[in-house]
Amino acid sequence: MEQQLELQPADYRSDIEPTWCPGCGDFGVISAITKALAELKIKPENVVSVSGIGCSSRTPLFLKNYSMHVLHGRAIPTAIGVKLANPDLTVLVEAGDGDLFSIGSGHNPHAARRNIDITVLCMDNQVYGLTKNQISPTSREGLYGSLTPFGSIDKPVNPISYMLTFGATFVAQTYAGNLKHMSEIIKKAISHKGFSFVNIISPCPTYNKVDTFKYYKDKTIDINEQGHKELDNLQKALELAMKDLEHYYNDSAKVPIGIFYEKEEPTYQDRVKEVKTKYKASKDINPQVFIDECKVLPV
Amino acid sequence: MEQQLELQPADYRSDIEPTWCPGCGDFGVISAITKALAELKIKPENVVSVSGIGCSSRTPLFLKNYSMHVLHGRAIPTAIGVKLANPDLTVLVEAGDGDLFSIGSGHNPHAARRNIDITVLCMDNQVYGLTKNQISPTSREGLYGSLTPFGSIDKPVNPISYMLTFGATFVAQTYAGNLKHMSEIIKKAISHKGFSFVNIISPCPTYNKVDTFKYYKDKTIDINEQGHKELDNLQKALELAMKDLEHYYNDSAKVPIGIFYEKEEPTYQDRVKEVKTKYKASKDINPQVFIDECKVLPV
Amino acid sequence: MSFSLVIKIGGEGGEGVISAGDFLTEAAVRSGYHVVNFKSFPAEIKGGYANSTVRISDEKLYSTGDGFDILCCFNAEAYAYNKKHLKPGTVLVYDSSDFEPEEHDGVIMYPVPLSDIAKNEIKAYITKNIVALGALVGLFNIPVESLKDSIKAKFSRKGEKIVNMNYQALEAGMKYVKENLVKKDGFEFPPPIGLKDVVIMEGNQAVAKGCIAAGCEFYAAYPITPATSVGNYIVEDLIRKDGWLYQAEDEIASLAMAIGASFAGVKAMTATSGPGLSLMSELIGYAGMTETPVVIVDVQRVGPATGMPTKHEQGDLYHAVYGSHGEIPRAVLAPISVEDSFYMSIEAFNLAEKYQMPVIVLTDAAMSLRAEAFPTPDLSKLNIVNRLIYKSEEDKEQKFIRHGRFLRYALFTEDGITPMGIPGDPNAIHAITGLERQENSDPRNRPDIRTYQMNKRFKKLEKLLEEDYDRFIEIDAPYKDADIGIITWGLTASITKEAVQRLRSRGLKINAMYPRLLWPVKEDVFEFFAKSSKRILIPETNYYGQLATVVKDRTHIRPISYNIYRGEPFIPKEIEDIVDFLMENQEITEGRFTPEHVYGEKAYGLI
Amino acid sequence: MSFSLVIKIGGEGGEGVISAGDFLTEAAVRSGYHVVNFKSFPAEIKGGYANSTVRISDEKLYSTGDGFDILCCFNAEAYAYNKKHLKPGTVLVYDSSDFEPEEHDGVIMYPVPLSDIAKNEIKAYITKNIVALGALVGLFNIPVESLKDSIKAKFSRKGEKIVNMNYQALEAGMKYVKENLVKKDGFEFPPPIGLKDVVIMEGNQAVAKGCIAAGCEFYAAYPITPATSVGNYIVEDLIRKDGWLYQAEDEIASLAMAIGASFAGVKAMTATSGPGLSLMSELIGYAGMTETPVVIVDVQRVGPATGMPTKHEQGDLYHAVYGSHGEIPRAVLAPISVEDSFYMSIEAFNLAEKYQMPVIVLTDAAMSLRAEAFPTPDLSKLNIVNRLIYKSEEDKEQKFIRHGRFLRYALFTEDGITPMGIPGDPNAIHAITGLERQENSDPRNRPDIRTYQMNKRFKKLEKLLEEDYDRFIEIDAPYKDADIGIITWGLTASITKEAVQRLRSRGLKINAMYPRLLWPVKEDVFEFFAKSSKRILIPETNYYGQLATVVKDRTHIRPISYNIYRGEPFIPKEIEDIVDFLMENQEITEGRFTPEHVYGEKAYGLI
Ligand SMILES: Cc1ncc(C[n+]2csc(CCOP(=O)(O)OP(=O)(O)O)c2C)c(N)n1
Ligand SMILES: Cc1ncc(C[n+]2csc(CCOP(=O)(O)OP(=O)(O)O)c2C)c(N)n1
Ligand code: SF4
Ligand code: SF4
Ligand SMILES: [Mg+2]
Ligand SMILES: [Mg+2]
Repeated sequence: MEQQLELQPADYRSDIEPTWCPGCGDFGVISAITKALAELKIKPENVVSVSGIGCSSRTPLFLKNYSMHVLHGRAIPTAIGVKLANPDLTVLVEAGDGDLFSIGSGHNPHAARRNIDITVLCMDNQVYGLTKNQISPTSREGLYGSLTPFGSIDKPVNPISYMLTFGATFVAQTYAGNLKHMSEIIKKAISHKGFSFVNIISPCPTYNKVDTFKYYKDKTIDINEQGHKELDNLQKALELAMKDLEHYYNDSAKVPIGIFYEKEEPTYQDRVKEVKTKYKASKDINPQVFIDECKVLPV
Repeated sequence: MEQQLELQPADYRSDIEPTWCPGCGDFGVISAITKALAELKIKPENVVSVSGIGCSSRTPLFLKNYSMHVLHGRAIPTAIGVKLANPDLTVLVEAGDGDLFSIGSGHNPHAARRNIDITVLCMDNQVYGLTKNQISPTSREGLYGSLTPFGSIDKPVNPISYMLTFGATFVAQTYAGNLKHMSEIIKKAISHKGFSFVNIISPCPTYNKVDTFKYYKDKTIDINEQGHKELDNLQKALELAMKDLEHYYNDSAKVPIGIFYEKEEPTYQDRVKEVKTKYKASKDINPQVFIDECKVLPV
Repeated sequence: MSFSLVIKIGGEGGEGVISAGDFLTEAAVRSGYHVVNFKSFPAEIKGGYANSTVRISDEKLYSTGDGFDILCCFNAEAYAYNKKHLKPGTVLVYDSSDFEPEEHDGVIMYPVPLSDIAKNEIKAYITKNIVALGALVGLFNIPVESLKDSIKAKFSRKGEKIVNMNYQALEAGMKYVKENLVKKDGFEFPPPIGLKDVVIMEGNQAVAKGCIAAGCEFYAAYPITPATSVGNYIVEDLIRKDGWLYQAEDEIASLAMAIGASFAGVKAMTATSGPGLSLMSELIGYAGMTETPVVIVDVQRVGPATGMPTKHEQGDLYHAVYGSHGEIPRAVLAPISVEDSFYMSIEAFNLAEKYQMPVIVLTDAAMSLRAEAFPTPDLSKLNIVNRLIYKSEEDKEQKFIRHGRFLRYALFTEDGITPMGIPGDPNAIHAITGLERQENSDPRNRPDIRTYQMNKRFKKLEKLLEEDYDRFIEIDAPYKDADIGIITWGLTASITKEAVQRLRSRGLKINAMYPRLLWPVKEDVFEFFAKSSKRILIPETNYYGQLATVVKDRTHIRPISYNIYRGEPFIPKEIEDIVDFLMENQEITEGRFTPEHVYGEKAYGLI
Repeated sequence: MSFSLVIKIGGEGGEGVISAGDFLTEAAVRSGYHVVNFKSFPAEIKGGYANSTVRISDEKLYSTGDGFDILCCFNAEAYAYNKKHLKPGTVLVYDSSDFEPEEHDGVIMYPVPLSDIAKNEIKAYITKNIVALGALVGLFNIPVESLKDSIKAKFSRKGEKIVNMNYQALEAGMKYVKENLVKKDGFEFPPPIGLKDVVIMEGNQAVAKGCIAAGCEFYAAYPITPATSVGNYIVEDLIRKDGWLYQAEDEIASLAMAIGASFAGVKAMTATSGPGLSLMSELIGYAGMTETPVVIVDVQRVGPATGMPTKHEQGDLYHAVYGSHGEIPRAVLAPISVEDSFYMSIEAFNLAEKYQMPVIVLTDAAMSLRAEAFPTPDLSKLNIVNRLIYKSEEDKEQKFIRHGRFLRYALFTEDGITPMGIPGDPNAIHAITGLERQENSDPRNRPDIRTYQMNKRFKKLEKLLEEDYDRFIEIDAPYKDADIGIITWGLTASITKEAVQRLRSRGLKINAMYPRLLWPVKEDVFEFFAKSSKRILIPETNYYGQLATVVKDRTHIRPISYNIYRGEPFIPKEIEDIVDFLMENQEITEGRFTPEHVYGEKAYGLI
């Protein structure tokens, strides 16, 4: 691998052709990720992309950084393991709405509240793509799925308000139809020290015939441009977040994109460091010490 | 089993002696549950108590109704299965903070947002009791646990705001030191049609030396008495909920108990009924019909 | 077999390859033929090479054969994948507007500009597959009226216009070959035989129909290839029958829900594939420990981990039999065909309900998609078993009540089976728990009680072996002293049946045994069979030889394992080949073998 | 053995029963004796019957023996549980302020008002257990200075006052017996031998120390009895070594985290018990499929489901060996003693790192609490293995780079082992995936590639059998033609060692084999051993005979299984008894046996 003075987005792309359907929103997302990484000048060898299973979760396989394509729903705990083992790495989770909010949903609160310094990108197509059309936790009511031929009767999950409630210190939403916005948000998410969550609306033209690029084209509204600037106000962020799904029920409602919340707080690693300082932690300690402590010593 | 005109709390108590430590908060909780059931006149045979694993999760074994002492973290999905199979049953989940918010935390959002008509009672001692003293997701920062001898460095979970965010239609908190309040709240929770969640502060004198009866004695404040009456206002409920953990950081802060939120909404069962009506569902249909539909029929 | 034809259609996924095969399959059934098909497509959503192989005959079929007689290629990729199998006498029909094939000695070539006809004549590229069917009709005299009926049945919901467009496409294909090609091959359909009383189902559909026939009322689903379609097929039947399918948040929740529903008194199930089965391990143990009936269908795919999600393997038997910590009574069933999938699904519920335990049904990715026609099942003739429910009025002596407590886990029944109490009944109130417990469900750690309760649970399997086992074991052992006795399971059994016919027709003395119930095992049934054969061969599509392990564990048989693990089922010829190999190597009496031993090279089968 | 004494202390959980046993244990070690103990308490937090058995000798010990010489009862319940084991010659010391025992022929009784002395003289009921120790010292001449040292070591952190109070309690007990009782028994400690270079550890502590010695830097934990204390013991050592223990939200997350940490280049582990192991099934397959080193310790408890959480069973071997869908290379280790737990934990990391796969270590509830003293391990003499890491400068020919891609899953190495790339290295960037893949990690469905990758993964186990297997197998086969050869594992092996000594001293020709590596299996090692014995006996504390299954699967041995599943370990006498039974029944050459066969009644062991 030759040393490059300037990193280009292409330097983060592997040579496998994405297996996504033509028109899939995830093409946009991968472009935004590589653009963000290049602009942040993070070397590919220092990035670890972690995913679960799904169309979206294939992303790490199309990237040229260290990648773990794990099991369905297990991206976040795996990413935590990576980060704890080597805090110098930039750790990204790239997964789907089903992966993160259905089978994986038990892991979210704990990563968020501990403020573990990873960046979670949820590629939200409001459907299960890879398994060929079932409703996902973010599917709107009425959406058809192969197991719900009568149309979903479930209230959808609101990823933004979930993550805010869990204590994520960076929460944003962006849209696969807007490369510039996406890459800017992803850049900020990665730069944020602490747990960052970005929900990326990334349409699935093959199976979700409702939440399409056409649908979102004029629906999104940039909340930061619209005046949401007091980013460390959780209450406000939550109020805004609550409106995220309004468009499902109200034709004139907009879909908010932008940063909902951002606050600098001690990361898990910061706290670990404090503990280790107290314990005078050192890689150099000879483990024989730990054995000898089990001797029955004279008193 | 003789027919009784008036049901007494004792009619819901099995003859096994609880194995809890003297002074455990869970004694109060079980009294409140039996009191509530007796006052609601729900026959024991029509109640199914479901739990996971933990000191608290032993509760169903000490009750004389139908009981499922399931596996760690699996009370809610099991309870859903019971309720869907027989909507006439009163289904209660009686489990611990660890069971519901650690290993089981992936199940909560989906039960809540679907408004499945079960009642979840979280016996929150802010610690793992049964496994002898580890921090739980609701443990305050600094709490000692056998695996965290340096004191917890994690921000605790806020069960109330979680469940509100997930879309629970009844959310309340009560306290094992206040039998009357507890049984009243549990009664309302059971009576509520839809997903009800009650967090019950239930001290563990054996392992949690901080969050004790003594600590809570004068700390709780009844929010409904204090004027929180507009119970179907989610925004307000959330604002109040956010303050639930303030007492960990601020000595003068109170612990809110009472009903945070209550709203009548169509339950999952209501929606199922609609679908079934469309499909003209009937137990009487002969399944031979379904087989015959696979014949290659003349066109 | 007086008539047998294998037509393979290959092309880009999404171009109608699979549906062309399905039309052909259905039309053949309409005409009264026996038919079996095999479909394969990539795990990727779009694109990639897909193919459908349809075998048609006037006799019962067990496999799609060794290769194809007629290959129909929609594109160059399909041709590239298959050209090595083009042998003299086979036919290649191909889209000449897309590519030109190489020369192949003795292969009969029919160029048809499928794309051009679809685009230019029908003005709908999407009809390319129907044009291809038309060409096949024209060339091989496929019963066109049946094909039209199939097209009509499929498209009538979309309106007459669509039906007619497809008819046109069909006729355009027929017309093209009539006008432009000269028939040079000898493949020809006999005239249609006409409709018989059969149903046509895919494997997962047969599972769905079997479960609903067994009385299933609750199904908890979490999507996973290749199991999802069991749910797709059952969901509306379930609703119509006043049951419900619940899409859960994961597989753990699914099984928990099914167990909850079963406790509430309803026949309940879930279906998944390997990854889901792994996740369910702990709850499988719970169902066994609490003696709760539940059916778990595992449509196996290639493992471990995510593996190859659309591909065939028989790799989950270990987990089904030995998985989950601790020890529970359970049954593992494996149907060998689509028809069998229907009946074994019913049996799964029968065993689960009778013995109050989890029953795992193992099918696989290839079976899930395979279509078969078989005689319409008559439910009134089938045995449907329901659980033993406590009825106070039948317990005059109050045997199951002690100190006012219901003895859910009473130790005094001879067969270990004790009546279940169903919520709502005031006389049978009780708890269930995963802890070891005494008769009235109270947790207990006492060594004696523990031992008695373990014995109670496992006694049920002894009863099963006595009362139910034999009907699950198909033994086809005409020879007293066969050269080789083959034991195998699942789809491999079906394929082996054809190989056995061929071997016998070549004069070899081959016995065969096809167990559908893989656990528990009745030693003497296996050993009785083994006595009739000099050597025992167990072919399986997995690495270790998983049935071989079970057989070695529970019987004295020392089998010869034959293992492939390439993600595809066996073809009958491979079974023939390993038998021939063993006939030539009489010194081999046991051990594990792979194609490397037989073919001496690294040639791993078909693509 | 010139000196061997078994003291059992029983009473209410929480009354200091366990710590009294621990003091006794430590004091004995201080005096230079060999010691082994066994502790048991209920799963409930408070109350219930608890007991601690301490065996002391001047020779190496393998078990706590068959029963007790001296029973010390803190309350009537403990007496009730144990009275059936009071035989002539045994001693009963009891709290005469709490209860009066019945008459027992030949049993020597020493009433001591433990509670009264603690309450009235020491003014601290909590010291009752120390008073009891004082009584034992007075009666049996237990080295009092060592005991005082142990008390001091334990309480010195709490201040001198507490230490003195306990000294007083000790002396009060001593004084009481001196003044009020006449010694009527013959049990007596020889004078102290003095400190040797030993460590004293509990089973879970030995695991923790072994893991840290192996270089473990990351531990993901989810609490579960009886595994939690591995974490308790390791957490501070880990921090001091700049590692970390993370309390995860569940076991699935734990293993995922350990795998993530391992991918990032760190030696990583998790520890759990059966329920957790079940939950980890899918990820165990993932570790095997992606060839990621990881160590999983399973401190077995009684299953299935929740079972009996504090009780002993060897019930998870099936799941460890055969669990998870699909097939992966893995190793399963089972230490047979506390000392062995230390060394096998190191070996677990060695195998995981060398072969890049998951390694499961099986210990159990009884082992977890058992204390043993053993020679202080010298880490400088131990072999610590680290994974093969890709180093670009060593790959001059760029064999592991193709088209600019790192070949994580290269197929050309002879042993199947390929170097790992560690994040941060620009020359080894790659992905791992649970999908079947080609050499450069790209997912592939091709039959040939699938087959090659499967072969690559399993080749590693062949190397293991060649290079590493033998040192895990302890064979003690002095006889060319033994009557019985015993094969067994885990704690049962330890107990069997004592039984074998006794049997041989009675003139029986008994060979024995104690494998620590239970998977993979080297057939010829087993069969070579089996040749030396007429019959093979496999005693296990589980229902089916799980090692027996593995042995039948992988070798030609047809063993006799002897199974108990009551939640307790064997006692040596039971092994003697089954051997005697087999000697009397020469016609038995194989099959499964339980105590019912031997004792002809439903008597299930000790409580
Ligand atoms: C344990 C397990 N269960 C189920 C599956 C099947 N599965 C694969 S992807 C997927 C859902 C994908 O949805 P999402 O995460 O939204 O990704 P998308 O394909 O929509 O991008 C499921 C259920 C699996 N691979 N593993
Ligand atoms: C799969 C599994 N993991 C871990 C355990 C061990 N375990 C039992 S209870 C418990 C935590 C209990 O905490 P909580 O739910 O708060 O109940 P409490 O005892 O505090 O009432 C744990 C970790 C288990 N039984 N099963
Ligand atoms: S199915 Fe949907 S999400 Fe998957 S690749 Fe196709 S368009 Fe994208
Ligand atoms: S340990 Fe705590 S929660 Fe458990 S029974 Fe005792 S007091 Fe209650
Ligand atoms: Mg999706
Ligand atoms: Mg708790």
